Amino acid sequence: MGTLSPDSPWTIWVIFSPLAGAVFTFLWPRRARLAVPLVALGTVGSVACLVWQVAELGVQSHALGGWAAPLGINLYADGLSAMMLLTTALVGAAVTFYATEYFRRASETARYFWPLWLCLWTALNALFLSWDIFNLYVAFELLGLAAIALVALAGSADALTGAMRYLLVSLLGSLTYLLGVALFYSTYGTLDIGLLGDLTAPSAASWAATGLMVAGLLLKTALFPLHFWLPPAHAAAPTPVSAILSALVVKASFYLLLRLWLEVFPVTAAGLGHLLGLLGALAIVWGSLQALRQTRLKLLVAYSTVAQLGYLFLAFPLALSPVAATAWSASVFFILSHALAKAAMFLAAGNILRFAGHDRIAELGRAPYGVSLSWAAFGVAGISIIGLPPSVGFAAKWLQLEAALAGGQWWWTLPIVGGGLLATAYVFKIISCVFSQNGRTSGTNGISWRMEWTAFGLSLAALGIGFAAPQLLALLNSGTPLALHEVGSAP
Amino acid sequence: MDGAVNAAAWAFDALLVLTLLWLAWRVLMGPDLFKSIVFFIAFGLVMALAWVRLRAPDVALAEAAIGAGLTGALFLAALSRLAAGERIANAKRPVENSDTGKSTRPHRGVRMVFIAMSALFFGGLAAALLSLPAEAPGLTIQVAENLSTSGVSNPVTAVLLNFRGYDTLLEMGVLFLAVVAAWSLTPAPKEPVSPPGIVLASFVRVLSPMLLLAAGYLLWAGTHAPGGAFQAGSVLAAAAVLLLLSGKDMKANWPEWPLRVVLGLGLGVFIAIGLVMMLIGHRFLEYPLDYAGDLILLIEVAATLSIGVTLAALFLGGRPQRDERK
Amino acid sequence: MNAAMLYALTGAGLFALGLYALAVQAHLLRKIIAFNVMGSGAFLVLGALAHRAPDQVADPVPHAMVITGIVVAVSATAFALVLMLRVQSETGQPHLPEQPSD
Amino acid sequence: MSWNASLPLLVLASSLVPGLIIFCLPEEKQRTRTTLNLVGVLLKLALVTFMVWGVQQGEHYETRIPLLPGLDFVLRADALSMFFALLSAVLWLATTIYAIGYLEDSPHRSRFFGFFSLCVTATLGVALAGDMITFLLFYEMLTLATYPLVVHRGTEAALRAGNVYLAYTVTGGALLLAGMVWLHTLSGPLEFTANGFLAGLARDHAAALVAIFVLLIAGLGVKAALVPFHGWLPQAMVAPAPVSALLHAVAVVKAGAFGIIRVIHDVYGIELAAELALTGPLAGLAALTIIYGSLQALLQNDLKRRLAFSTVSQVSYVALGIAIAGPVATIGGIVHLVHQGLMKITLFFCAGNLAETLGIHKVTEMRGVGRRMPWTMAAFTLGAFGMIGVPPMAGFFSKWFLGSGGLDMGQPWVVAVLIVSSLLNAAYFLPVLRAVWFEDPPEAWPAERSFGRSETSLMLLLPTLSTAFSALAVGLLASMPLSPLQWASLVASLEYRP
Repeated sequence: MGTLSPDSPWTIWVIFSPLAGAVFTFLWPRRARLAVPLVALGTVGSVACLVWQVAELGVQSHALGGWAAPLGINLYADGLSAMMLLTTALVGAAVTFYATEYFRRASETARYFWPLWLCLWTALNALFLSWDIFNLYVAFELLGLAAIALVALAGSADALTGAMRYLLVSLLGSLTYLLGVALFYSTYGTLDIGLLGDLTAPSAASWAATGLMVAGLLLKTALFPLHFWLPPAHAAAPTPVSAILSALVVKASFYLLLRLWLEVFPVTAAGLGHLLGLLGALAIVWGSLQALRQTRLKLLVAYSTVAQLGYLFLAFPLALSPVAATAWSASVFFILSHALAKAAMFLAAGNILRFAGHDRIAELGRAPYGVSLSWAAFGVAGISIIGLPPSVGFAAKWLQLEAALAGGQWWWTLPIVGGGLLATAYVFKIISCVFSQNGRTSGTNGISWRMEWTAFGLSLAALGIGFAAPQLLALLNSGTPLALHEVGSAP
Repeated sequence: MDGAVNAAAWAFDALLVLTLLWLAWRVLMGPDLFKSIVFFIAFGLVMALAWVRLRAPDVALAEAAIGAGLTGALFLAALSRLAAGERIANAKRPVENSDTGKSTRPHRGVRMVFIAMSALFFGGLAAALLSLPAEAPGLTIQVAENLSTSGVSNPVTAVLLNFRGYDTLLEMGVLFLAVVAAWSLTPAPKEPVSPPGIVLASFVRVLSPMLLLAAGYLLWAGTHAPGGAFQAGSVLAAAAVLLLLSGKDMKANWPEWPLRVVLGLGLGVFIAIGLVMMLIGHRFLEYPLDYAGDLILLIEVAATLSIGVTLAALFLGGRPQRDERK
Repeated sequence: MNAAMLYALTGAGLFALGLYALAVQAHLLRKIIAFNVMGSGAFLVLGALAHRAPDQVADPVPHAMVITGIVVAVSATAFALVLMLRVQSETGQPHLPEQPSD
Repeated sequence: MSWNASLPLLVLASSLVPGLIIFCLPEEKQRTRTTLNLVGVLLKLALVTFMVWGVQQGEHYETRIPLLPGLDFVLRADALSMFFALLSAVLWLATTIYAIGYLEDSPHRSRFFGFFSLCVTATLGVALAGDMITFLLFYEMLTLATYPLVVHRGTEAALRAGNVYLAYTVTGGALLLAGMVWLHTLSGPLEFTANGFLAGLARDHAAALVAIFVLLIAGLGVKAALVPFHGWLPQAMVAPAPVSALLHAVAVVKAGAFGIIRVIHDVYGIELAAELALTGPLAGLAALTIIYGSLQALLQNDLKRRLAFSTVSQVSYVALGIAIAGPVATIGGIVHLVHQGLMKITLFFCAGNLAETLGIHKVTEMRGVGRRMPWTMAAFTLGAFGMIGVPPMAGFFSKWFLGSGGLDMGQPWVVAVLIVSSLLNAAYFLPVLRAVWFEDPPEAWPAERSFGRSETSLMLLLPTLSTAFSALAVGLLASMPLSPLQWASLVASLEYRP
């Protein structure tokens, strides 16, 4: 029936390749090492095909069970979904490759990594494709539980308390979101994002729903001052998990916020937009200062995530202008940039940690020479985090500055530019260890070339993908997901 | 006459609602954890009554079986394990950690702030609820129109397994994930949760077959009447939990892999059917009209088994211990 | 105002109560119970609102959603309890340590 | 991609690729590393020479890759870019040979030469950049590539200097970025165009253009060490001598000065800049920097710090020449890029020779060193005379053109600044020279190393002598075709086309 032809529903394969992999690796843990590369390949391949479809043919949607909305659930892939899926696939494939080496010594907990991670990948893909606010809740729970279990996999007291705190926050966020879903459904009688978008109008109920959903999602995205749970959880997790969490999981809740903001929420949320921008700016400053203060490498990287998340939120006020699409694009580019660079950073930090046996920054001097490629990865990823050209982080920063200046909100350039300076400070706090003559010569644990090259490859991708910015921008605008509610663009 | 019925109904509703709130308060704020859990089970049962009042018998069944029964059992098991863990901790450090069981409450002023915030939250939410238009938009009509082609006659089952089958599929994923996650954390505690008594054992011997029967009935009934895979699965799990409580050491005799297969079965069958439908030219999870009922039943049987075993496995609180013995 | 709305308001009340308990109770088991109460509240809001027009046939979609929600809740609860026991066995107590001030 | 389009990329690759390979080399593969270095240097020199010849023949070299909406990554060869490119390529040759000699047997050489190559790649990128965003890319790359060189020694002082260096340059980069984005929102594309591309905006956005100019010049002024953005330069003196030479003569300060030329000539256009009254204050700032740098140099006892403040002063001649906004002064400014480069690199090489051979770091330790190291000190003398502006040294021509250019434009104060500056130059160089040649050497040098019959290692001496000789030659042969002066006149004539 031509199911595998170019117009076949790759949306389905994108979700069910990793899910099938999760079931398989749970049933046959001993075959996991064989199956996982195939599963990853299948998932990445499906994503590639879907991205190609979106780029060439436009929006892809699939009415599950043959029931169209509002009765059924639609899967929907436009440029925004495609970008998120692509980011996830890139980081996911790299982390999978890394983890085959990281978990080589098969311990009892290590064998549970694969089903958990593949469930998480499923949840991410499902989240980026779902077009139904209740289905998103279920996908969200799948995502949260998988992420928390992965943190706890490290087994240390820090990891367990971090996971527990993460769990509490995650459940609270989900329930608040669910209450918002209840309000929307009982006001408009549909769960479909597209249909809701046509119906929503400012009213007490829809405002309450908006408030609840935004609050729940902010909690999960760890926007300052709701970030307290993130650094302990991200820092204490096993290295591949830290990378996944910082690179992808927090982005998923931001994606959802962005999606609902663009499609569902009543359009005139100007005050809320400015508030989110303000919190984002504070997150940049606070997160960076905290990162500077840290004495442990992984915590520093985790606080850097808090700071970098702040950039994403600057789009909300910046989009209240004629250049909304530019502002949103900047945020999506930040997602891509931060995903690649932060994954690279965490993997590099994990290599250094494993090599040196500790991650106390003050004692890292001279440790570098066994894992110089990891240090290089850290440095190159740092270029993206700081936002220097030609990285995709630079493209993001450029677009964001452009949105601020062209939109007549120049004051937002201060946190954008200042954040880059602070990022330089904390990145080079680490980089200077390479050159320092202080510290002890230590490190006996060999790090395999795979782990080093994965980190380095990711950092190079973050740097080099900036040259593909025009193509990515074109992909992102497929189906014009960002232009729907340009406030003030039309007279 | 109508007025009298109405007034009685109102009074009943008001009483129910007040009971719910009072129970919730006792659950949340009562000084003793064990009592709180008992109140929680009671709360779940009253909640089930509320669902009956709201003409949602399917939900009432699920709430009674899962929300009150299983969740309560999980809480009780966790509490007894907490106490065991505390005994170990206290044995190690007899002096310093003697008060770990008691929860420390924040300062009065802080509590007042939280009370104010919760009240504010409630006020805002209530205002939003009261502002809703009287006419409730919904999908009642669409469901009714398409019920005949769904393969089942119970509208809730039709929604769960056909119209919004994908939700249910992901939900099976969540259940599956919960077991994987629990197993990844720890091996199941070794000691039996409570010592079996003769009364309990004989009681269980009588009750278990009845519960199996009930599960089968619920599963079958779900196609046209309140019931379905989740309710049936939870009854199945209840039977398993009872057997576990009565000291049947199932985990010792059983190899692990059949357990794994059953755990993955519901999700696996669901995905497989969805993909097969797609490969023969339909949408994912789109059942051909003639086979819809059979396919749904097939999915439900697999799901029931998986749900039952999953919930029982979660009750055990960790992975089977076979691995540790080696 | 009718009976359904009364139940919806009760749901909101349960959610708020749970929220308060979540904030002031330190014991993890109590926090997890609080989540269950909040969840029940949210489900009640969802289920009752669908039913607020007096003479309508009950909308089955929210009912299905609530059943899904109940199952998700029990999964999360079961996992949370296992995690709580692990926290207790690692740190010796069923509380979270004070957040290191940042 | 055609030959002409790929040539600029090849120029960059000729140092980038060897650099990346060198990173991967084990420390002990000295011969491979040296070979790679020299092959890269010579290849680059050949390519650049070829392009210089091509540009003169009217060939058009341009690489273009889309980067962002409305913005391309552009590498392009024009008269000004080739002027700077050739300077960098030639001086890199000298510095590479010098660095190989200087770092013999020191640790981390693979790392050093790797970043060294990246640094030159970035400089060439700055030279060839055809639009502002490409310029920014390489400008930031230059920052990142020089940081490891500055902190190379890894001591506390080096790391501190590195932090100061970063704080200044990254802030500068951020200001530059802000200015560019602002400009982009007003003008669209940001390609360098002779006589600028902003004339159409002057009426509606005059105030914004002034503000942007301030941002851009502040951003560039950090690297060009304009007062008050010069603080990093004296600190960075902890770096090894070849790095100092590179920072001062070839790469960093030159990139800043070159950027100022680009902004005034090819972004604003000299007419618009003058019309907006931007050049006057810049000229004032440059003059202030010239005097201040010279005064500070006078107070330093550490030789390298004295040279550093001398750089602060001398590089501002470039900015001054451009800001006078007349054709003659512009020639003086542009040609000073080369002249100052040759003279200052010679002086730093000499300082390095003194430190390596005799352990001399302070001016007061230089008494009588002329007898111990006559060749080195001869080169030093040539460089110093050049700085003072003694004819026929190169520096004289720069000052001559600057002064007469100032008079042409009716700004006689320029001459006064030049005279004061030259007097100060003389005041901080001549006493040194007197001590070097006419005082008696001490009993023992601070830390002497023996190099057989030669006064020091030939790898150190030859580059020093050749750059000193070049500094003399470009002065003597200033009127020959293809001399830096003639080339600078060509560049200036493009800007001041009637």
